[in-house]
Amino acid sequence: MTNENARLNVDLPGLTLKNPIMPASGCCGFGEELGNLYDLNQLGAIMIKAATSRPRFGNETPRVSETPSGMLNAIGLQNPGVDEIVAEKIPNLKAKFNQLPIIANVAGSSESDYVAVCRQIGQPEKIAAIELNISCPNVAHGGMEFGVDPEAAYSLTKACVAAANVPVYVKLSPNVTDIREIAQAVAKANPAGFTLINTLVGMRFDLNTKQPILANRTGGLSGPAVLPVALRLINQVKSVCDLPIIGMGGVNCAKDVLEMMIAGADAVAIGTANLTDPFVCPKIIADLPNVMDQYHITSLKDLIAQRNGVSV
Amino acid sequence: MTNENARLNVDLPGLTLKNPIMPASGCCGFGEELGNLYDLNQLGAIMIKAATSRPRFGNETPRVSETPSGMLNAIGLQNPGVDEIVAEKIPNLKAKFNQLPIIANVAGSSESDYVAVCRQIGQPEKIAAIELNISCPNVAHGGMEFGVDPEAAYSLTKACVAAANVPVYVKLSPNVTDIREIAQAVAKANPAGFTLINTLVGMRFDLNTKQPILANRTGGLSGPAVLPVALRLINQVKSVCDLPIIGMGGVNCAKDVLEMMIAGADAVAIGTANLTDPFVCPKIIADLPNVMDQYHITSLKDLIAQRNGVSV
Amino acid sequence: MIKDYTVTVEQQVELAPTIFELTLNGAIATAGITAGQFVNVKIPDDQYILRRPFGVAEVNETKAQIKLIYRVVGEGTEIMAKVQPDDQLKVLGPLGHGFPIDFLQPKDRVLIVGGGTGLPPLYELGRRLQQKQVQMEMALGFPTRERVFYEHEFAAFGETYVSTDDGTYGIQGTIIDLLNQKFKAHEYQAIYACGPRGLEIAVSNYFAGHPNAYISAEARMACGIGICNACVLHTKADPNGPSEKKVCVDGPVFHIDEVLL
Amino acid sequence: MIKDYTVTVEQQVELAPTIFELTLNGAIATAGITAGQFVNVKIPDDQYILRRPFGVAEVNETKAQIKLIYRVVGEGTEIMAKVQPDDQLKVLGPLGHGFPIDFLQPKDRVLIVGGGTGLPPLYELGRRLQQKQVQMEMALGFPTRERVFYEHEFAAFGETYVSTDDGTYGIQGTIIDLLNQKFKAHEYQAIYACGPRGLEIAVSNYFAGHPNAYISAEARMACGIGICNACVLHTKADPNGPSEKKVCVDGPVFHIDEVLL
Ligand SMILES: Cc1cc2nc3c(=O)[nH]c(=O)nc-3n(C[C@H](O)[C@H](O)[C@H](O)COP(=O)(O)OP(=O)(O)OC[C@H]3O[C@@H](n4cnc5c(N)ncnc54)[C@H](O)[C@@H]3O)c2cc1C
Ligand SMILES: Cc1cc2nc3c(=O)[nH]c(=O)nc-3n(C[C@H](O)[C@H](O)[C@H](O)COP(=O)(O)OP(=O)(O)OC[C@H]3O[C@@H](n4cnc5c(N)ncnc54)[C@H](O)[C@@H]3O)c2cc1C
Ligand SMILES: Cc1cc2nc3c(=O)[nH]c(=O)nc-3n(C[C@H](O)[C@H](O)[C@H](O)COP(=O)(O)O)c2cc1C
Ligand SMILES: Cc1cc2nc3c(=O)[nH]c(=O)nc-3n(C[C@H](O)[C@H](O)[C@H](O)COP(=O)(O)O)c2cc1C
Ligand code: FES
Ligand code: FES
Repeated sequence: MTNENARLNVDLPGLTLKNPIMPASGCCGFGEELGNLYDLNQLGAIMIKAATSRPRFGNETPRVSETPSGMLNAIGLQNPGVDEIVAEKIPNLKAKFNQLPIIANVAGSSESDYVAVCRQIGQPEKIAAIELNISCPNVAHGGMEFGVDPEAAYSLTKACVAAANVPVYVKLSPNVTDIREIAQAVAKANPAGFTLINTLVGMRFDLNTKQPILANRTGGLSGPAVLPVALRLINQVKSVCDLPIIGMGGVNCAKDVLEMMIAGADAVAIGTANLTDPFVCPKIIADLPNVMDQYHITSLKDLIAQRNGVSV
Repeated sequence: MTNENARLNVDLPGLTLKNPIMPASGCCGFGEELGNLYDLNQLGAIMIKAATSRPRFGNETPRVSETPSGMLNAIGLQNPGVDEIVAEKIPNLKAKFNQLPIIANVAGSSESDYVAVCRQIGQPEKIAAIELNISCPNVAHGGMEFGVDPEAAYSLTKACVAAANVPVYVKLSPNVTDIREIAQAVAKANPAGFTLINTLVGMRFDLNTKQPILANRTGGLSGPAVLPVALRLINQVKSVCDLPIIGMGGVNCAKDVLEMMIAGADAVAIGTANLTDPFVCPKIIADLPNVMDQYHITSLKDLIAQRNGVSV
Repeated sequence: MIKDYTVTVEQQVELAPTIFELTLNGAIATAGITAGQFVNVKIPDDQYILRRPFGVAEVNETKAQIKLIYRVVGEGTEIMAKVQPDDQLKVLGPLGHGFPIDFLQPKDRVLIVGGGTGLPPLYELGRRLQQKQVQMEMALGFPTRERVFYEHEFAAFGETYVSTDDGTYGIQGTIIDLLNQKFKAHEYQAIYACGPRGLEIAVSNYFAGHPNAYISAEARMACGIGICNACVLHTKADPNGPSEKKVCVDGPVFHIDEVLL
Repeated sequence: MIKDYTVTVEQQVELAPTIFELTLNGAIATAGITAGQFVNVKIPDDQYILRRPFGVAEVNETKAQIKLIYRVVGEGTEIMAKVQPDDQLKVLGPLGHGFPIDFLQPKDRVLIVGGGTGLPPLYELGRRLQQKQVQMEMALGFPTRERVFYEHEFAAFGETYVSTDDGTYGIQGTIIDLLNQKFKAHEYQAIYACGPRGLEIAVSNYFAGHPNAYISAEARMACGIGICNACVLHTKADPNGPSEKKVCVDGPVFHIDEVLL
C-alpha cells in the first residue's frame, strides 16, 4: 500500500479499510455488474443487496420515481434468498475480487427470520460484517417496524449479534422523532456500530391517473436531496453514542464524503449516486487526496481523531 | 369574478379563496416587499411571518445554507412582536390589499404565550385565520417540542382554539415517527384544519472550519428536495382525518400544486420558491388553468371532490 | 465495453412536433453497438439524477456519430430539446441486448412492427438487415398525421404500411387490423416489434409460439446496468414467483414468450 | 423597479485566474441602477435554488449592458464561469441601496477602499463620481499579484495605490498600513469601502464618527428582497436587542456607524 493510499485508511470493528468508500446496499447488486465495469478491489468495501430467508420478487413496478435531486424506490427487497447468496453470489464475488471486504445486508419479517439469515450468512469465511436492515420502508412486514421502536430494535439486535460470528452494524431509520433514543437502545445490545441513513418515506403522484406513481404507493427517498438530513442524523447519533458509524445518504462526491466524516461518520457508503454514474465510487476514491489537500486534511484517521476531540 | 377564475376557487373553514395559492409563513414577511412587486389581491391568501408575544431578533447568522434542490434556514422566528404586528403590519397590509385574506402564524415558547398571542391577534376584524406553529425546529424552547408529542399538541391546540375568534389551522411537524398519531390527537381539539409540512431538520458543515455552517448548528430543510416527503405526509394525514389541509413543502410550479391537491391538500402554500423567484405565486396562479386543461381537471373543487370520493 | 462517454452535439432537428433527432459525435459510435441496444443520457441539470434511456436510432462508425430520436414527454426530454450544437452530454452505453439477427440469411423475409417512439431502434435494425440483404416489410403506427416521422427512411428498406390511430394518415386502425389486412398471408423468418405496450402485447399474441419473434420492452429505469432492480418483468414461465428479467440487462429485447408485459 | 430580467450573455472574460467579467445585455441596464446596488443571479442548474448576489460593476444604458465581476469560490460561480455568449440568465434587480453620492460637489475629495471582489461596485461608483468631477484616491488590496485586476481602470479615476497581502505586487501590508502611510494627511468629504469583513471593520474603526463614511456589507442571502430575514445584522445602537438591519434591503451600503459587522 503506497503512502498516498495510507491517508485514506480507516479502521472500524471487523473492517480494516484501504479507504472509507463503499457502494450502499441495493445500489450495487451483488457486485457482478459493477465488477464488469471496474476493479472492485479499489473499494474500501461493498454492501451487497439485502438477503432474506427466502427468494423475493419484491414489489410490482413502477418501482422508482424521480424527485428533485432525488428518487423514490420501492424495490421491496428483491433478492434470490440467502441460500443462493451464500452458495453463489458471495463465492463468485470473493473469487473475482479477493481484496474486497463484503458487508451483507440482512432483512426479514420476523425476529426468527433475521436470526436464521444472520446465522447462515454471518460467518467470517463468508463476509466481513453484517448490516442489519431494520429500517427498510418498502415492505409490509418487518423492516421499518423494528427500526422505529427502541424495544424491538434492541431485542432484534441482541438476537442477531448472538447469532452472527461477524461484527453487526445496525442500519437505522431516519423516519423517527428522535433517532438518539433508538441508537441508545440498540447500543445496549452491543452491535459493532451503526449505518445510517436508510431512506425517508415519500410519495409522488401521476397527474394523468391521479394515483401514486409507485405500485407500492410510497417509496424511500434517497439521493442528494437527503444529504442535509443524513448529516444531521449522523451528528445526532454521534453526539450520544461512541460507536462507529458508516454514514450514507445523498453523498455524490469527495467533498460530500469529507462533510459526512466531519458530521460523525467513520466510513461512507454511496447509494443512489451509483445509479446516476456507475463509476462514481472509484472517481471519489481518486479525488479524495486532492480534495483533502484543499482543506488541509492530512489523513482521514486524523480527521476522525480531531473530530472526536483526540489530539493527534 | 370571471368564469375562468371560478375554476380555481376553493373553500376552507373561514377561507373562501379565489384560488388555492398563498405564500407560506416566513417566506413573504408581512407582505410589504412582495406588495411592491405585484398586486397581492391576486393571491388566494397570505400567511404572514410568525408572531410571538415579544419582539425577537432570532438566531445569529449565518441563518441559511444551500442544499441540493433545497435550503436550510434557522431564522429563529425573528419578528417585531405581536403588538407591532397587530398595530402596524396587519393594518398596513389590509389597507393596501383589501381583497387579501390574512393568515397569522402564531408561535411561542409556552402554552400561555401561545394563548396570549392567539387572543390578541385572532380576531375576525384583524385576520381570517390562525396558523398555529407547533413545529418550528429552529428555537430552543417551544416550537417543535409541542408538535412531536400528541398530548402536548392536543392541549395546546385546545387552548388556542378557545382563545381565538377565528379558525385555527395547526401546522404539523414532519420530524415525527407517525404523523397520523399527532394529527388524530390534534383533531380532537377541534381545529379548523391542518397546515403541513414545516421543515425537516438538517445540517451542513463547512469543510474549512469543520463546523456547522449555520450559527444555530441545525436548520429546517425546505424547497423542492422535500416535495416527496410532504406529499406522503399530507396523504397520510388525509387518510386518517377529514379536516382540510393547507399543503406546503417544495411546491415550485402549477404541476406541483395539482400533485399536492391530489395527495390531499385543499389549498397550497408556497414557501422557498418565493426566495428563488419572488413572482412565483402570480405565475403559478396564471399557469394553473392551462395545466388543469392539460390534465383534464375542470375545476379544483371537482378535483377535491373526486379525490374525496364524492361524485360530482 | 460500457463507458460513460462524453459526446458532442452535432445537430438537433425537430422531425415532427415534439419529436427530435439528435446527432451526437463521440467514441461511443465505435463501441460495438448492436441494433436494439440503448444508451442512458444524463440530463444536463443536476436536479435530475436519473438518466433517461433511449434506443440508438443510427450508428455511423466512420463519422463516429450516433443518432437518437426522442419525443418530448416530460421535464428531462424538455431540457434535452434545448441542447445546441457543440454542447456536451454524458451518455452511458451501449446498454442491454439488441435484436438477434445472426441467424438470418439473405432473402429471408422479416416483419418490422413499430409504433411512435418505438421506431428509433428499428431504424438501425433495418439498416443492418438491409446490409444482410434480408427482405423487410414494415408496419408503422402513429397516433396522428402530424406525428409521423421516418416513413421514407423505412420505405427505403422495403414495403412500408403506415397507420394512424385517428386515420388522419395512412390506414386507420390498430396494428392488429394492419396485421390481419396486410401481413396475414406471409410467413416470416423473424418478427421485430417496438412500441407502446399495447402494440407489443398484440404482436406477442398474434405471433405466439413463433421461434423468432422479438419485442423491445420499456420500463422505468434507474441504473440501466442491472444494479438497482427497478426495471424487472415477471417471466411467462413463472408469472407469480420470484423469477424475473431485468429490461436493462436481460433486455430490452426479449423473445415474445419470455416475459410478461 | 425590481424585476426578474432575462439577460443575454454578450461576453465572459477571465480577468485573472478565477476572476471573471461577465457582460450582460438586457433591459435591467435601464432600470435606474445606482452604484452599489446588486443583482441576484439564478444559477442555470435547478439543483441550486438560491440565487447568488453580485454588485453591479458597470452600467451602460446606451448599449443596454451591465457588467458583473466575480470570483469562482464555489459551485454556483463554477457554473457561471461556464456560460457562453448568447446563453440567457435570469437576473433579479436592481436590489438594495447604493452609495449616497448626491451630497458631493465637484472637486470634493473622496477615498475609495476596495479589497478583492469588493471592487466591482466601487468601479461603477468611480464612474459616477468622475462624471461629478469629484477627486478620487483609491486604495485597492488583493491577496497576491496574480489576483490583481482593474488596476488601470481605477487608475483612470485618480491616484491609485495597490497592496497585496503577500507583497508580490504593490505595497505589502494591510489596508490600515496603507491608510496610515498614504492617506492620513488628507481630509475626505466621503469614504466608500467594499471588501472582506476585516477590511470593512478596519475602515469603520479608522473613520469612526466620519459623517460620510460608507461600507457595503456582505451576508449570506436567500431572497435578496427582504422577505426571508436571512441577511440581518445587529445595529450598533442596539447590539443585543431585537433591532436589525437587512443587508439586502437596508443595505448593502451602510454608514459605518450603523451596523455591527
Ligand atoms: C430501453 C428504452 C428505450 C427507449 N427508447 C426511446 C427512444 O428511442 N425514443 C423515445 O422517445 N423514448 C424512448 N424511451 C422512453 C424514454 O426513456 C422516456 O420517454 C423518457 O425517459 C422520458 O423522460 P422525461 O424526463 O421527459 O419524462 P418524465 O415523465 O419527466 O420522466 C420521469 C421519469 O420517468 C421515466 N419515464 C417516463 N416515461 C418513460 C417511458 N416511457 N419509459 C421509461 N421511462 C420513462 C424517466 O426516465 C424518468 O426517470 C425508451 C425507454 C426505454 C426503457
Ligand atoms: C451584496 C453582495 C454583493 C456581492 N458582490 C460580489 C461581486 O461583485 N463579486 C463577487 O465575486 N462576489 C460578490 N459577492 C459574493 C458572492 O455573492 C459569493 O461569492 C457567491 O454567492 C458565491 O457563490 P458560490 O455558489 O460560488 O459559492 P458557494 O459557497 O458554493 O455558495 C453557497 C451559498 O453560500 C453563499 N455565499 C458563499 N459565499 C458568500 C459570500 N462571500 N457572500 C454572500 N454569500 C455567499 C452563496 O450565495 C450560496 O447561497 C457579493 C455578495 C453580496 C452579499
Ligand atoms: C434502488 C435502491 C435500493 C435499495 N435497497 C436497499 C436494500 O436492499 N437494503 C438496504 O438496507 N438499503 C437499501 N437502499 C438504501 C441505501 O442503501 C441507502 O441507505 C440510501 O439509499 C441512502 O443513501 P443514498 O442517498 O446514497 O442512496 C436502497 C436504495 C436504493 C436507491
Ligand atoms: C426562510 C424561511 C423562514 C420560515 N419561517 C417560518 C415561520 O416563521 N413560521 C412557520 O410556521 N414556518 C416557517 N417556515 C416554513 C415554511 O412556512 C414552510 O412550511 C416550509 O418552508 C416548507 O415549504 P417550502 O418547501 O415551500 O418552503 C420558514 C421557511 C423558510 C424557508
Ligand atoms: S434499471 Fe437498474 S436494474 Fe434495470
Ligand atoms: S436575503 Fe432575504 S431578507 Fe435579506
